[in-house]
Amino acid sequence: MEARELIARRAAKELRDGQVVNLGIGIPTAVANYLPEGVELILQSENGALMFGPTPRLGAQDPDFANAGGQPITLLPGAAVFDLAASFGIIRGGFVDATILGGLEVDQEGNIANWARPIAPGKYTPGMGGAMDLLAGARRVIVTLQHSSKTGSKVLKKCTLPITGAGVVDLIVTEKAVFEVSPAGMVLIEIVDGVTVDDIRAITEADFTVSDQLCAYQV
Amino acid sequence: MEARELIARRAAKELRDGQVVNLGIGIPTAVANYLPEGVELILQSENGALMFGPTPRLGAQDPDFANAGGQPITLLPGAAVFDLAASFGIIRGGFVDATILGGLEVDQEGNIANWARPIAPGKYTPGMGGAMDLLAGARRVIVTLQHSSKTGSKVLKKCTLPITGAGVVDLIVTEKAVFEVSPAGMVLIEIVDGVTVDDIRAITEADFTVSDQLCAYQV
Amino acid sequence: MDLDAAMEKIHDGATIMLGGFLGVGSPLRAIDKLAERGVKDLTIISIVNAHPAGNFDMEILYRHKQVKKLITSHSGTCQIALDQWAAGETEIEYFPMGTMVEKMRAAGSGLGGVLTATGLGTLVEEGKRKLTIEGKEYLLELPLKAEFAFIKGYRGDRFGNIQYRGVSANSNPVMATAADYTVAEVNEIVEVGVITPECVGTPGIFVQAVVQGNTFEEHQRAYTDQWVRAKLLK
Amino acid sequence: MDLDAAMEKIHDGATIMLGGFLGVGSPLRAIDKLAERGVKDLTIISIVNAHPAGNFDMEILYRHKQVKKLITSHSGTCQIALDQWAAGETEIEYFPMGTMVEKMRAAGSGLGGVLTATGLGTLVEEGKRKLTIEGKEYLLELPLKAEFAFIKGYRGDRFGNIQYRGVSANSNPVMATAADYTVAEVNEIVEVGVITPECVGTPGIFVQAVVQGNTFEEHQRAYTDQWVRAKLLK
Repeated sequence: MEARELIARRAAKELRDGQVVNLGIGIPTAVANYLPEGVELILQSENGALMFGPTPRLGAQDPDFANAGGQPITLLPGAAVFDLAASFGIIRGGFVDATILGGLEVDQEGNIANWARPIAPGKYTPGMGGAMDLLAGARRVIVTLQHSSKTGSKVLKKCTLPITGAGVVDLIVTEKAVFEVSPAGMVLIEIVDGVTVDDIRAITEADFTVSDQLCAYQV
Repeated sequence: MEARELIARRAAKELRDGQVVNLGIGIPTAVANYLPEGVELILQSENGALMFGPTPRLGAQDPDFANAGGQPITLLPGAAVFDLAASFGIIRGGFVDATILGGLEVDQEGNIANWARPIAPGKYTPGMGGAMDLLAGARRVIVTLQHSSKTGSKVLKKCTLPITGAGVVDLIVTEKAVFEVSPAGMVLIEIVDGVTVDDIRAITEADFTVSDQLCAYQV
Repeated sequence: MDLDAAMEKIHDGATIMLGGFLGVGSPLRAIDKLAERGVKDLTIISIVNAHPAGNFDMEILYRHKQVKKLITSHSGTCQIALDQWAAGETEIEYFPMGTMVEKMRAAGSGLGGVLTATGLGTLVEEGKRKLTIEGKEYLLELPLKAEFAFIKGYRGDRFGNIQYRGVSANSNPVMATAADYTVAEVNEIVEVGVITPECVGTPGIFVQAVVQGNTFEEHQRAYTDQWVRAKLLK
Repeated sequence: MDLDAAMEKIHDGATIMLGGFLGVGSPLRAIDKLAERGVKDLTIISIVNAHPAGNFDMEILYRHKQVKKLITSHSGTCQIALDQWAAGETEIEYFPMGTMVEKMRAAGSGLGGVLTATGLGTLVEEGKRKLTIEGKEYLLELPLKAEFAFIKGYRGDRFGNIQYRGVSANSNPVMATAADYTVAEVNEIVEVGVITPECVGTPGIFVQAVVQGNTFEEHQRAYTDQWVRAKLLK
């Protein structure tokens, strides 16, 4: 299975029926495709909707219905739409049960960096969008990212890029492992089949402890 | 003419066609009955509407349409309704061109007292409602009140009751006179027929100067 | 959910937001049920007090001596509330109306506070931090939240989506966001999907229970009766 | 009013809010007219940047080199904007999306600022006052206003009342409140009274000019074309 699909499938297991969830762009968006049987989410989209449905087929699209990625979308029965002030009231006010976000880097202090790639001194792209608000407001923060980039581990002692949120990450899901993060530190709770704890240590810059209940990656 | 009607008629002359106006309870409400020919206001009501119309007749009332006094009301074509957050956004944000409020006391520094009659030490009634927000946000504040109470002048050097707004009053309309108020002080600009400046001085505790353009009370 | 079930959590000493504005958009059935249940020592957060003609909406809570404290912008429309207060039986805390709304909005939308010029130079300043921004003074107003909110909508669905009608939304939407447990009383409970997305005034995620209140016909009758009694309709 | 007349006040160096979210709910006709008029050195306030598939909405303002500064939460969807920025031809100032919305709301609703935890511990803190409320830290965020706002609605009337449709309200209502002069582009101009009071998303007192934008049919075609071109529809 491709890494991105694996991560999305694993992250999907974190979600419970009826939860209000905001999914970031990229891998997180794919999480919706792998929800366990009986789990229906209330998807919140920061551009102003609750209860998004699937992408419409050509002919069923509506010019005034799109998601936070600018893609045409449908609404499910029971949906609500609102302006951005209301949308971020929901996000900041603690009404989003969980958010799943991608990350450029994540660290053992629960910091996440995903808004700022430097393109020149003091110049960063693409910007934080709604991510900083989600990190400040969502009750549970799940970060999905590939374990390593070409240059090394993305799971660090300390993020090197400008961070998006400080000490906010609850769970890290990579294609190799799952870590819980708390003020006490990072704990390895799952590893994929055929990989050892030592293997994880070898590819992870961050310090972590290993859970008593360490088990196989749940997909 | 009765004092209250005189005051309402005079205050009505301050309003211009198309202005957004919030009228307080009492004399100010009556102002709407005396608007000059060709002046149509956009009445704002703090409970959440723009463009109130007249009181309905029995049979035409609607349980979900009332004004800020709890009285049944109609809406004119072009009306908008909204919640209190939006309503006070309009008020605080400077979108109300003028407010006309009643007063228990008013003073030469532009202070107005109209929210707090003491009923026991530290206990005041009836409360400020939306008046403090209106005084902070409206572009022009017109106070309508009878010149004197049983115990003396209501136009004072300094309010004795807890004030509702500090230095906010632009115009004072009583049944005897009209005063402009600015940081430079209070200026008498109109007096009713048969009353002299000395008469006004005799019944007014506040200090005031007399306008070069002092003229007859406009009704 | 039925109203009795929705009420089970309400306890003596609870802090309760009541939606509505002088009785309009008020959860009349829920208020009567609060009176029937007889919970005591309530802190009531209501933007104003009962309808001035009396014998309506929250007045019954004073008659039953259930109110320990009222947090409001205006108390003067309910004589029995003033009598109990003058007698020292209850407390009243005032906030300017717009300030009170922003305080509830701050609580519901995760803001630590807002800066407003409303109340500057008045008793409202007491005990509050003042900040100067670009030469202008403001009061720092902090969030106001509650354990419970009873709100009133026109229609509601199983998800808790609420539609409002006319000028009766008033304090209801903001209160729904600022309470831990929000009960919405509606004139009609409809199937999910009947309320179009644009007409949802309060999304269901803010509402823990939707209960049947007066039907729309009963609702019309209640207000007509009140207004006729108060000589507000000719 | 026609769009040319509504545009007359726009000058070089103007600060302009553009409603919409990645092109959805964006004032397409007004943007094209801005390009046609060729006003320069604009400060554009937009919640995000142009639609990622390009050749749509505000991208044309970069093509015509009219933008001096972009104030936004996200710039990454528009390569030409990034190229000009990398080359030092333009500036970008970032705010978190929710913070940016609250800053505009504060400007429009007369608040001196709001306290938010968003951005704590990040670069967003730079130059901002921090306040501690009951042991929790917050950033003080100040109002953000503009001289002009171009918003997009579904229907509008002569009074300036605007109705929104679907998920296209987004930044439009708050921008309408935060600018000195707001121009609303709509798919259809209707008689006063056609938009029912409950369906007014932006009351007319916030809007200085209502202009005819794309008809609803043209509007449908524009988005269908864009989405098909971007391979977002199958």
